[in-house]
Amino acid sequence: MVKAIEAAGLPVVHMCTVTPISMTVGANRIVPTIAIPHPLGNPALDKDEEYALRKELVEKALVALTTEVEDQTIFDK
Amino acid sequence: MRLEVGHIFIKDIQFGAESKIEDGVLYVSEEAVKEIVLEDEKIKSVKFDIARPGESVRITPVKDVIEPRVKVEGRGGIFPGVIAKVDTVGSGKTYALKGMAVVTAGKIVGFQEGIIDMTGPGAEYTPFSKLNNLVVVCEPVEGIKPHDYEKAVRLAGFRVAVYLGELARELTPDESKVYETYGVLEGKEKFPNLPRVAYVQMLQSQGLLHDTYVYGVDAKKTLSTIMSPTEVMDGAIVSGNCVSACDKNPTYVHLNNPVVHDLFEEHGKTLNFVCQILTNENVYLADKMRSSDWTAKMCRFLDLDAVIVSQEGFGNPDTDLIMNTKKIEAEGVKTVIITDEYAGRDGKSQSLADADPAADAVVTGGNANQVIVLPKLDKVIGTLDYVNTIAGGNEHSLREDGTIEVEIQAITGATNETGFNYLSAR
Amino acid sequence: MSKIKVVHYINQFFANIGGEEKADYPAELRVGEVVGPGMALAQKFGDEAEIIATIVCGDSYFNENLDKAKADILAMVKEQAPDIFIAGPAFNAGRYGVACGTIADAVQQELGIPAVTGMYVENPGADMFKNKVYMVSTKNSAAGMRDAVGKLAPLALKIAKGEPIGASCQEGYMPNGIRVNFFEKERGSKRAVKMLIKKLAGKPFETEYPMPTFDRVAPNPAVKDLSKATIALCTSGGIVPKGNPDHIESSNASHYGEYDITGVNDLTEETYETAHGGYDPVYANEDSDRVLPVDVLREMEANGVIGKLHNKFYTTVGNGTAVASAKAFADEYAQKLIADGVDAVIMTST
Amino acid sequence: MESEQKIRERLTGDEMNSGFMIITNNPLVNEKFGGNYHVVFEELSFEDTLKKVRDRIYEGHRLLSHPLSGSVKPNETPYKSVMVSENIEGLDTWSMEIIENAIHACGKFQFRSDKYRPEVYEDFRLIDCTLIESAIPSAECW
Repeated sequence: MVKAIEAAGLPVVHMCTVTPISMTVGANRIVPTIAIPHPLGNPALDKDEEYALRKELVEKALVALTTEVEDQTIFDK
Repeated sequence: MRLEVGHIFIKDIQFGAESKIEDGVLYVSEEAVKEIVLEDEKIKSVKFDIARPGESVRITPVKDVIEPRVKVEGRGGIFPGVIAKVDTVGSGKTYALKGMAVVTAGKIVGFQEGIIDMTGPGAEYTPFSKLNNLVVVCEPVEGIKPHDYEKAVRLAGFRVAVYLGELARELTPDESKVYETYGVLEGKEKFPNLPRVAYVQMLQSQGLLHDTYVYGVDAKKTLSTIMSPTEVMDGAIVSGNCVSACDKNPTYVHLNNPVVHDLFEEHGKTLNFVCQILTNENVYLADKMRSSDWTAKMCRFLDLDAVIVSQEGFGNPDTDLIMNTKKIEAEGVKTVIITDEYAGRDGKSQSLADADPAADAVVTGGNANQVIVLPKLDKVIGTLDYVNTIAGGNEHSLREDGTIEVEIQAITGATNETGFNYLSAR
Repeated sequence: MSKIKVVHYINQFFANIGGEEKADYPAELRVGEVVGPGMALAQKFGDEAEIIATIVCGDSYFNENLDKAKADILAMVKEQAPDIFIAGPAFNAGRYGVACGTIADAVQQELGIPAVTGMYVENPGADMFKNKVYMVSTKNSAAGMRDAVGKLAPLALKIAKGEPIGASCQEGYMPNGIRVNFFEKERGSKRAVKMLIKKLAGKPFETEYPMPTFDRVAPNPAVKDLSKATIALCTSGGIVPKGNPDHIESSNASHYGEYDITGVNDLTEETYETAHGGYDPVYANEDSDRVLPVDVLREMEANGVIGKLHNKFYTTVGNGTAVASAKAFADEYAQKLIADGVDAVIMTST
Repeated sequence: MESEQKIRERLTGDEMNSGFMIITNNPLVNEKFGGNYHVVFEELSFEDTLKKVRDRIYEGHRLLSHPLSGSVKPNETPYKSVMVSENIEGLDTWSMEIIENAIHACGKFQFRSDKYRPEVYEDFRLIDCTLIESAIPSAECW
């Protein structure tokens, strides 16, 4: 799916917990996420903390979208 | 650099009272060669045998195959830095005993491999079945470490080969070939319109039983470097590699490197054969990065148009092969690579451990996992004890009727990755 | 030894029934008849094999009544019990190629009778079936009949006799993913030098080992100015409005969801949930922002970090959904995103 | 090569010299290098040892030595030693590719690691040990 969107000409960032799968499906910009049932959240945290965590991940995704890449890249830092 | 290689055809080998070459027959004094081998105190005893093409003979486990040569004119001697003193070789005149080889055999480690059948289906798969082979089987002294034993056998083979080569010093070759390469500018002036081509040879360099020596230096401790392709003809590169019989390069292959020879065939006609670039196949990934960087850099420095890259071994070297290819292609230098395949017994698995679209021109030495049944032969030189455990064999390898079922990876030179053999796959 | 028995399958065109206007011709068994290309095959077979029956079927009929056509033809083949089944050659005729591949594969799979076919490499049937049945590579039109039959007949005989099949380049079949060894006439180094000379001259050359295909799409250029960009959210985590109004299946979904989030600033337990059946839904149902971060992106939109959050999001269920249909969904909604002026996509997966 | 390039961009020289650990199922490696280096020894199969390396890589350790070192084939030798970075450095795609391909390659070879006479295992241990040993000078010279 990621590949189809990329092929259509739109830059796409894949936010995904199992990064190897993301690699396999051919995503070019990859942001690793928290856990399979809650990739962009963590129920163990307070609402505020969880929101901050999610914001941080989305910020990474935006960094990925604004970064030129030549091949599959994991944005982990 | 200009080297003339004189060929002296050996049509038979026989034991005799005195070592000599007469009418194309090599007579070997067992006493004399025995003495040469036993110079090394790590070798307890040695046996010699002769295996001729078509005879019902199996040699196993093979360690190395060596062509006897002698340097009759020019600097240095055969196997510089190993047997002869360190000096630049590859110019002047060298004689080679064609149609024969010294084959060292003997168990260095328990899983050792290497079969040369002189007849039958196995003989088709090994290029060394077409040679008259003087087989040297060494027994080590008690309690010796495998790496000491490996070295002792390796050097014993070279000493015997050099001794036999010396017998040809005063002879007149049956035919001669001249190989000449030029300096960078000189070559450009001489062949202004021919594409500039080099040969990138990857050398096995991973540790005990996986080593190659360049002028005596362990290749894993080298940076990628440049040679005249005539240097290998004088034994600048020797094998210390005894694992993976099918795709290791015995010293014979280094001396008669087929890529070097076939590029020389086109030299001055369709291409300008500029040089040979040596690089290694280390275990450490950063070494691979460095070595492939250097290889690509030299290709650019030399203003090459194209290279042939050859490989040695399985797995780890696939990564070097692909790194070299990608980086060299990225410099705008075209590549053709030679490899072999491990596609599984059914041929359905992915052949290499690495891959890249830049590697669009591949020559393959075939699938090393192909199973073959070798018939029982009348005579075994060496020992069959280890056939059970050689690469590609299994517990049923040695069957009751004396036939052996193995993957062709057990056969010396079957899928050679310098393109020395005729086997291929699609 | 008795002759090898062959059943041959051809379409309406090669049976001289007619062209496109007769493509709805139903499957027909002609026992004892050798028709069209069968003549050429029979000639090649000589005394070794004989075509005991020919099956003729219209291309449209086969493809439009796939199940029935397949069942009927299989029954005909079974009844004849041949040693080998030959379909085509189909050259560049697309539906004929697909029919040949389909029926040859079915004969092998379901009847255990070996089969062989042939077609042009770009025939859609080639990619679909070349790894399943031996498929001879032919020219792109029936003008290549003689060449095609020249490869098809000997290969069919070999397969029927159970002889070992050589490498693709020797036997003339398309590479089928199985590597087969053989001896070349020239040693490897010589072949490498020749290939190099061709490559240098810019002439076509054939690699002996094609690298595994990398079905990769090159990355698009990065977004230049986020503050002016419209970002769309998509997910394979199955986030849907509460109650799953479009009934998106929890696995192997047959469609995707498109939902308007104009004015939605937060996905709450009351308003959204997941339709995904492949993971524990509790966390996503509690707060769907954990899968689809609408809340964060709304804030970023308000603060001018991004230009705009696209007012629609697209959702699919990754669980068990066939790759091909997932791709088809994305192909479709990607076009909608582009039409709506979206600049970049955040795709989330569970 | 881009992935290799990324390592260079991401890591300074110092970081590339962050130390290493050896993951092994070879008792000889543990015995020989355990005293001076960080050796993680566990009695596992060849393939499981590679999988253990893969797990470290997914945690963000970087692969330092090639998992298919040596021409002795997987399932022929039972022993494998692989070097990874001591520190977690972030997910590295090149490492991931190499280790996944290596694990995949295990399937191509018939299993016969259990079919040798006892003394042969000594040789297997020795060879594996010399292979990883050949990486140590390189790992230390950064």
